[in-house]
Formats: sequence, C-alpha cells, structure tokens
Amino acid sequence: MKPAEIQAYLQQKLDKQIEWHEGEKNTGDPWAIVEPDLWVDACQLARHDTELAFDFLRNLTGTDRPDDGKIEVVAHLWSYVRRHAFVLKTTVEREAPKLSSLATIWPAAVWYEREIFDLLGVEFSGHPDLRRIMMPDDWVGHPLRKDYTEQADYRGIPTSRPGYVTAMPEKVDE
Amino acid sequence: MEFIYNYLSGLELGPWATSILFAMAVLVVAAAVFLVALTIAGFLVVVERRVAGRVQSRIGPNRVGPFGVLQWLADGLKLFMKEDLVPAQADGPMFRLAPYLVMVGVFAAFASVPFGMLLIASDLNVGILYILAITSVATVGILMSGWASNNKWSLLGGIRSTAQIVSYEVPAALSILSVVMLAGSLQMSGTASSPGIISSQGGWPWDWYAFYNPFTLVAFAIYFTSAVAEGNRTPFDLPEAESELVAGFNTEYSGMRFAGFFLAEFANVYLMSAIATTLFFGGWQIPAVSLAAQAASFWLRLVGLAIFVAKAAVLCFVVVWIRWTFPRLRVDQLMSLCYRYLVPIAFACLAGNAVYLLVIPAGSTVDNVIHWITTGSFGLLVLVFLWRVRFHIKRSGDRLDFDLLARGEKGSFDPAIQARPYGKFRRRHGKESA
Amino acid sequence: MGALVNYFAAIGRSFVTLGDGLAVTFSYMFRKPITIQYPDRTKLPVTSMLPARSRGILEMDAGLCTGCTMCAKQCPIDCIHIEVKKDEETKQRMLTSVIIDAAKCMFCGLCVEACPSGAIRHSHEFEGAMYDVQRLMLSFVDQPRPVAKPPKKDAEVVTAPLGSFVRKMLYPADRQGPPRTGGGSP
Amino acid sequence: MSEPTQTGAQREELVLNMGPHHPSTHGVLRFVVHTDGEIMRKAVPEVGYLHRGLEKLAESQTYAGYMPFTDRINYLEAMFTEQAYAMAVEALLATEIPPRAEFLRVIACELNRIANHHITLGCITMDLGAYTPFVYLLRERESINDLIEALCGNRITHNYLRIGGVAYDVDNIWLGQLESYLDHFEPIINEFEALIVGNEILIKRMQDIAVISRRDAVAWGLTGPNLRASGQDWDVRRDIPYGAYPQFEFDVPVGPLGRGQAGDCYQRFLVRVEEMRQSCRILRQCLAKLPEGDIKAKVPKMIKAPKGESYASVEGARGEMGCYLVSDGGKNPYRVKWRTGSFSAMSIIEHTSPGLMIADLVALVATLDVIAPECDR
Repeated sequence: MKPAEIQAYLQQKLDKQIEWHEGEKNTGDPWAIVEPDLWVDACQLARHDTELAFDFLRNLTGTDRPDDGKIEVVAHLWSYVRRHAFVLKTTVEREAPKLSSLATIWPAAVWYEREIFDLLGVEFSGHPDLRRIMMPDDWVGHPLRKDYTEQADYRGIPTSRPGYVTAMPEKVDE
Repeated sequence: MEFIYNYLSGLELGPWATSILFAMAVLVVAAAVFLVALTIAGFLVVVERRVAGRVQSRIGPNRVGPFGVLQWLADGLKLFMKEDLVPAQADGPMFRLAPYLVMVGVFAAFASVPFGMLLIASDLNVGILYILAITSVATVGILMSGWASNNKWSLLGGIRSTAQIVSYEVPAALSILSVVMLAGSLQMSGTASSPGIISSQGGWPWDWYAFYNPFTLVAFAIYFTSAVAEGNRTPFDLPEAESELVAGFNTEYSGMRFAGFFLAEFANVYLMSAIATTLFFGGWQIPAVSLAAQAASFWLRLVGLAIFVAKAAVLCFVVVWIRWTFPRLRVDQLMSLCYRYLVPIAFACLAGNAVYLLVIPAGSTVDNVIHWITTGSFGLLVLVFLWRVRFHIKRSGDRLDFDLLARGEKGSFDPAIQARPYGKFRRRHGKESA
Repeated sequence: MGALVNYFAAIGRSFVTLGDGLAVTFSYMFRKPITIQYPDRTKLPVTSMLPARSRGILEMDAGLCTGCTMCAKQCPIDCIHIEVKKDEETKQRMLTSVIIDAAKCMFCGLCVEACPSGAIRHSHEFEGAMYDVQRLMLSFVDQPRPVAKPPKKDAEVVTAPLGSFVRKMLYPADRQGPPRTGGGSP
Repeated sequence: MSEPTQTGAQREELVLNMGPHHPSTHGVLRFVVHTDGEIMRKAVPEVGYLHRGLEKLAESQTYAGYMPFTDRINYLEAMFTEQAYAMAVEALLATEIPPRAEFLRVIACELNRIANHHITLGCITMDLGAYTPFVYLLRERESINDLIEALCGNRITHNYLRIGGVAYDVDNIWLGQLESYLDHFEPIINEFEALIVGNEILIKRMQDIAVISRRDAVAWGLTGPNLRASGQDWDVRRDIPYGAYPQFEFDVPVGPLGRGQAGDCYQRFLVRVEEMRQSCRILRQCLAKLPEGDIKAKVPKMIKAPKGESYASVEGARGEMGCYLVSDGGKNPYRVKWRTGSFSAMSIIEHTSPGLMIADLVALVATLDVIAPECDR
C-alpha cells in the first residue's frame, strides 16, 4: 500500500482523525501524526493487522521542537510481508514528556526507547529497563534537546579541550 | 650420574668426601641442564615468532642478532627490567611462589630427558614415570597462580587448566603404556646392556615405535594431542584463551614472573617433543650403526645427539605450526574430545598392541612387513600433504619461494605505483571535478 | 551402527579438514612475505610510494594564497586559522597569519576542494608523532605578506614540490626528525 | 571486580565484568556476565563508551560539512554511512545523480563491503582462537585500502561521496588495478575456505550455537547478514532498490547454507563469506558497464534543504544503515539520526545469551558483528 492509503486505512480502523503531513516541496517522506494516547493502539494495529503487518520497526527516534513546545517521537515501519513502509509520529509535551512504551509490540523498541529517554528525556511507561544508554547514569541533561548546554566538567574531567587554533600563542616555533 | 658416582667411589676417598663431591657434581649437572633447557626455551621463543611470521605472510623479528636469533635475550631483558607487580588484593606469598612451581615442574623433568646416548643427566630406570609425575607439579603452580591473583579471569583459567591437564594425563599415559609394553622398560635412554626405550628401537624409520604397527602410530597421534593439551597450546590453550579470559591464569603477572611462565611453556614444548622422539622416533639411534659402535665412538654419539635434536626440532615446529593454524576448542568439547575419543581409542591401541605382541612373533617376516606398510602409508600421507601444499600455492596464483628466512627484499617495491598519472590534478587551476 | 559410523566419520572429517588447513599455512613458508620493513628498509621513502591523491598533513603555499578564507570557512572542525588585514598605508590586503592545527585536522580534504588557487593542499607527509602537541600547530606565514591575485581559469600554477613546506616545519634541521627513509639496502 | 553476589537460595552466581577493555569486545564495550561456572545465566551489554555525539554535531554543521563526520560513525564501513547520508539529503533536494556517479558509488561501497567482511570474518576466527586467518584477511584488506586510497586519498575515513555525486573520478589504470585485484582475490576466498571455513574445530565452535530464530531476528530488528542467516530473504539492495543496484545481477545468500541450522553462528559466518563472492560479482559487472559522463550533479554551493524529512537506508555491511534527516529549511540539518545494524544486534545479545558458555558469548558477539562505535555513535 502507498503511505497515503495506509494513513486512510489507519484512520478508518482507529476511527480517529490522523494528521497527514508532507515535506515543503513534496520531497522526502510524508508522515502521519497520531495523538499520544492513540500511540500504542495505532502501533498495535500497524503490527498485528493483516493488511498492514508492520513486523519490522526500522527506526524509532525523536526530535525536539522547542518552538512548538513539543517533542516528536517518530517510528519508521516496514513490513516484510506486505513490503511497504510508513512513518508514524506522535508528539508529547516538552515539559513533562511521557509516552507508553512499544516494548511489548516490537522488542527492538526497548533499546530505541532507552536512547530517546537518554538523549531527549521522554519517559516511557511500561518500559522493562528504562536506564540511560549512551550517557553515564549520573549525567545531567538530555543532549539532543535544542536548549541543552553541556556542563563544564564531569566528575572533575573537563568536557572540552581548549581549541589550540584560537588559544594560539603568536609564535609557534618556540 | 651413575658414572660420576662410580668414578668417585673408585677414587676411594672415604664416604664423606665422596658424598660431598657427588653433591657438588649433582649441582653442577643440574645447573648445566637448567641452562641448556633455558636456552632451548629461549631459542624456541624466537623460532615460534619467526615461524608465526612466515606462516602469516610476515617476516618476523629479524633485527637482534643474525636473523633475529638473539631476540629472546632482548625480550628477556625487557621483562627483567619491568616492575614486578603484585596486585594489592592478591595472596602475596602464593602469588610469588606460583611461577617457580611451574618452572620446577617443567625443568625438573629435563633431568631424565636424553639428549644423546649416555648424554642424560640421570637415566632413571623409572624415567618416563618420573617425567609424568614431576610435570604434574606445574598444575599446582598454575592453579595457585589463578587462585592467588584474586582475579576472576585468572581463577577461571586456573580451574580450566587443572581440569584439562588432569584429564589429558589419562590418554597420554595410556599411549605411553603401549610403548612401554613394547620396550619392556621404563628407562628413557638405556644402553645395550640395560635396554631402555630408545635402545630397544632401531635407527631406520621402520624400526621406530611410531611405525611399529598401526596401533602405535595411532598411539603416537594420541600422545601428541594430549601433550599439546597438557602444554596449554592452541588448539587447547583454554587456560590462557586470550579472547575469552584475557590472559587466563597469568593475567596479573608481569616482569620476571611472567617470563617464568613463558619460559616454562616453551621448555614444555621441547620437553614433549623430546619425549615423543624418545618414545616413538628412535631417539638418538643412528641408522645402520649398532648400539655398541655408538657407545664406543665419541663422534658417533655426537651424530646421535644431532639426530635427536633434529627430530625434536621437527616436532617442535609442528607444535608451533599447529598453534598458528587452528582455532581453539570450547571447554566441554575439550573434555568430550578427551573422554569420548582419545581415552577409548588409546585403550583400543593398548589392547591391540598386546594382541599384536602375542600373535605376531617379533622379528618374523609378517612383523617386518607390517613395519614397512605402516612406514609406507605414513610416507604416502606426507606426500599427499605436500601435494596439497603445492596445490594451494598454485591456486592462489603465487610462486614457490624458498627464501625461508625472508632475507631478500629485492623487487618488493613496485616503481609503477609512482608512475600513476594522477599527477597534476591539484595544482591545476580551475575547479576540476576530479 | 549409525552412531559408530558417525563417530568415525567425525574423526575422519576432522583429519581431512584440519590437514588441509595445515597445508594452507605450511604453503606460506614457501611464499614471499607481503610485508615490507618500514621505515628503514624500503627501497623508496614511504611518502613517495603513496598515491597522488593521498591525504597527508595539510600545507599551505602562502605565495599562492588569495586570502579568500574559503578553506577556513569550509573546515568542519575549524582547524585552519587565517588572518587577512588591510595595510593602512598601501591599502594592500596583507596575509598576516596562516595556522593549521595538524593535530586537530581530520584529513577530509574539503578545504583543498574549496581553495580557488591551489594554495592549500595535502602533502604526503604522515609521520606527525611529536613530543609536544604544540609543534603540530603549523604556521605558514612568518611576516605579513601581500595576498596573491586569483589565477586565471585553467592557468598552470607552478608551486614548490609537495611537502616542502610542511617538512620544514615538522622536521627542522636543528631537531632530529624521523629517519628519512629509503635508499639503503636491506 | 565486584565480589560474587549471592542470588537465590543455594547457588552462587559469579558476576564477571567483561570489558570495557577486553580482547573480544570489538571496540570499547562492556558485558556484565552472570555465570554459573562456565555457563552464563545472562550477559547484559553496556554500551555508550564510544558515544561521540555525532547526531548532535550535525546540528552545527553545514550539509556538505557533515559528510566527513559520517565516516566516523563506523570506520569500517564509511562508504555506506556516506551513501545513506547523501541519499537522505538528495531525497530532500530531489537531486538526480549522474549514472557514472551512481556506478562509482556502487564500486566504492562494494569494495568497502569486502574490506569490512575481511575484518569481520577475521575477527570471528581470531575470537575463536585462530590468529592466522585474521592476518591473511587483513593482508587482503590492505590491498583494498590501497585501491581506495588511490581513489579518494584516505584509507579508512574516506570522505569520497558528495551530495549529488562523488568527489573524484576514476581512470582506466585504476579500473585495471581493480580488475587485477578481483582476479587475485577470488581464489583467496577458496584458500580461506580450505584454511578455516571447513575446519572441523571452527564448525564445532559455531554450529548450532546461539541460534536466533527468524521470528526473533525480525522482532528485534536484526538486519543484513544476521537477518539473512536467520532465514529471512531480505536485502535492501534488491528489495528497495537504490542507486545503480537494479542494473546488477547478484544472489542474496540466505540461511541455512551448508551445515548447521538457520540462525546459528556458523550461518552468520557463511553468509558473509558468500556475500564477498557476490560483491566481487557486482564489481565485475560494474567494470563491464561503467558509463561515461559527469560524476557530480549540480548542487548549490551552500545547500539549503527544503523543510521536511527523509529516511534513506542502504544495505550496509552490518545491516540496514539508515539515515533519518529532518530539515527546517536552514543551512544546517535540524536533526540527524542514524539507524545502524550494530545497535539492534547489540540489543538482542541479552535475549540470546542465557544458557550459553562464556566462549559462546565471544562467538555470538563476533558473528553478530557488533561494532561499538556504530552502536554508540
């Protein structure tokens, strides 16, 4: 099925309005946005419906949108059975981002959600093992947020190296 | 040793003086044997590195001394200069003691290993039994080092090693038993008057115990496999399996203590090769020279020494070469190889040999024909192997090259590389797309 | 019976496959080794054996630099520092400093592509091990000099041999540089 | 090393800390291994030691300037990351790539795939204790690195692709060198098989070990050779064709091949050996069909992608290498996310490890071909 057909199919099955977006010049991939409380239902449907049969969670990630005060969570789906792709999104509030976990639908989501939790700070309810994955456990902040500023040092180790070009003495050769 | 004792007794110096002189002589001989064993082990390190280099299409260390033969001295010096670390949480005395135990186990065995006719520190009448017994002391050292390091990887390595060595002593002993049965003696070397294992074999390959009958050939294969396993060499190097246990029982060791383990391992390689030469390959026997003739002539004994060392060197090479070819087994597979394959087959060989001795009279025509057939089929196997070697070289489009020491560098650089016409693409102005 | 056949088949298979593996490794005893004895026993210096596109440490022919600072703008990690000042008296644009941080450079070649005059280029030098990281701050302009005119399209530009600038800086004569390799017989 | 912890009623569990520096954790990677003697109860991978924030870095780079950073995501398959990124940007820009550039990309990628499989297969054999095959394969890889160095100037982090094409053209001399390399390399695969692939010890170490069923492989998002070894017939190059791949004929090796069952370590090994052969086949077709023409499409000097997003995936050497790119219309990417094969492969280890021995964990990690920098980014 084409992405637009999938969107229509989802809309009909879920009996809810699903937003449909495309790129500015119709380039790239179109995507559908569902409400956060529909997120698990939509994914459940996408996984188990025989028409859709999205058995492969290709990618699950997030984007920070400080202008809208939202964080988008994006799932790229692929079906080995039906051979079609779909981009499904949802948005959560930036202040207290909370979403239900997809770990029971696709086990692959376990680590992806850990990554989103670590780098963007979205909390997934029902996740079996929600810990930081990339950063140390006692790291402050979520690096992929647009307003993130790095702490100056971590346990006494400075987080930046002085730029030699800018901090250069006039004479290099002794 | 009996020589010395008899000689000293003959001087009639009185019991005290004889004993003291004898004790001094023992110390001198022991030091000599230790030094010889140490040198052999060191030289084997170089051989191993050079062979590994050639096998891996490299050159190997060739800078220290002619062709790199003094590399082991440089390595040893480096290890000697390093700090001798004992981890804070380790069991200090045991940690320090372990390498010596391992070394004692291996080097003490050299006392009863022949180098040539009459050239043996002590030709015990229970020689092979003594060697089997004394090498087991090394196990204690390895387990001790694994335990005392207070490192879980070391502990796992030590435990693996103990399980492995204890298990593989069974097939090794069984296959040795086949030979002992044929020779009717436990003495390693022996002379014409007191027959030992070597002196009851002959100089020609078909007189060797390895080619005595098919059972002994298989017994040799089993002994060799078990010996490799007892020496913790690939494919049985689980106690120090690098990719699994970091470095196994010697993870925490450095400096001289590590060198102790290292030298013991290589001394053990020579030890097992020498034992195999003694048991299966006729030792220092020279073809067409009788025992009495060799005993009489110093030069013939020297030739015998050369023959013995050459045979042992070939076996050492095989051990090294196997190490650089095979992957290693898993722990349970190692045990199943021992108890499912080696032990039953070794028993079968032992039984086969016993029946052979009963049924076929020694020295009869049938006996001789079986010797020749066994030797011939082994030769055929070697020929097939050499044909495969030739085949592999040809198939990958390579040429034969007999520069074994890889001295020649000539022609290895291809000047055509420099003549590649990419010359000016950066210097030319104007946006070249390339 | 089947179990017994399997038992001996496994032994036989092991012998054949292991033996063939041994034959392969043994065959390498009779082949030429592939390695060369870098750095002192190669026939030519390794730097002159590299292909022409090889990206070594960056160098700048300050005589060709037009002062457009395209390289510094293109550099993703800001390892090039160029200063162009207008001389108060002559109204001439002067190149006052060109510094390349070779320790930071990631050898991507984007600056070379951007350069309109071919002034910045990758040399073939790669032996940059130093006791002090400051020595990898390569300065290509000693005193202010007027910038060059951009060359005409498709004009041949004559420059000094590749690596002649950076070599002076990395291995000055008064310091002991790495052994200049080659020529010697093995 | 922590003290052994008491779990359950009577049996003690040994908690081993495997890594971050351990000979068989490729890169810097840690496993917390709970063992009962040699048998593992569980092995939990702890990643992140090589997190360099390459996704965050993209936000401060221009579209063209991010290209060299993509090489660092996985230094063993830099061409694939470049290709995925270039494709994602080109999808937003709707750029047409000249056919010669597409062919050159295929040549570069397939060479890179062979070079990568050299390392993978070599590491598998080395982790199982055989050092020499690794050296032989490294030697072959050096030849490929020489070719790639002559092509684009760098041996590992290539920075060869550009948005809209490739950076450098090839000439007949280089193509001749490539052809003679292929002539040389194809018999080497046979030699490799004689040395190690059929080796009984190696087969015993890998056959029926750490079986991942097709169902599990799909659910955990395994891709590439790992997925194919489990029996799922899937290859991005063939099934979601991109670039010049529709013009080539090649087979997709799918387990079970030879001995063993689908999804075990030996299958993952064999699939990769077979893939090297298929890559050689594609390269030969490239040499025969290489069209003339431009190597780079016209793209603006300062690229500004239109608002929107794209997801481009290529068949990398470790599975699907995907690049998710969000643009806000500015000159920097708004968000770049890498979907890499190692990340998914790493996540299945905890699920597969119970009941294996420590030595099997090494085989599992090696055959899944997880590379820490690709996982951590």
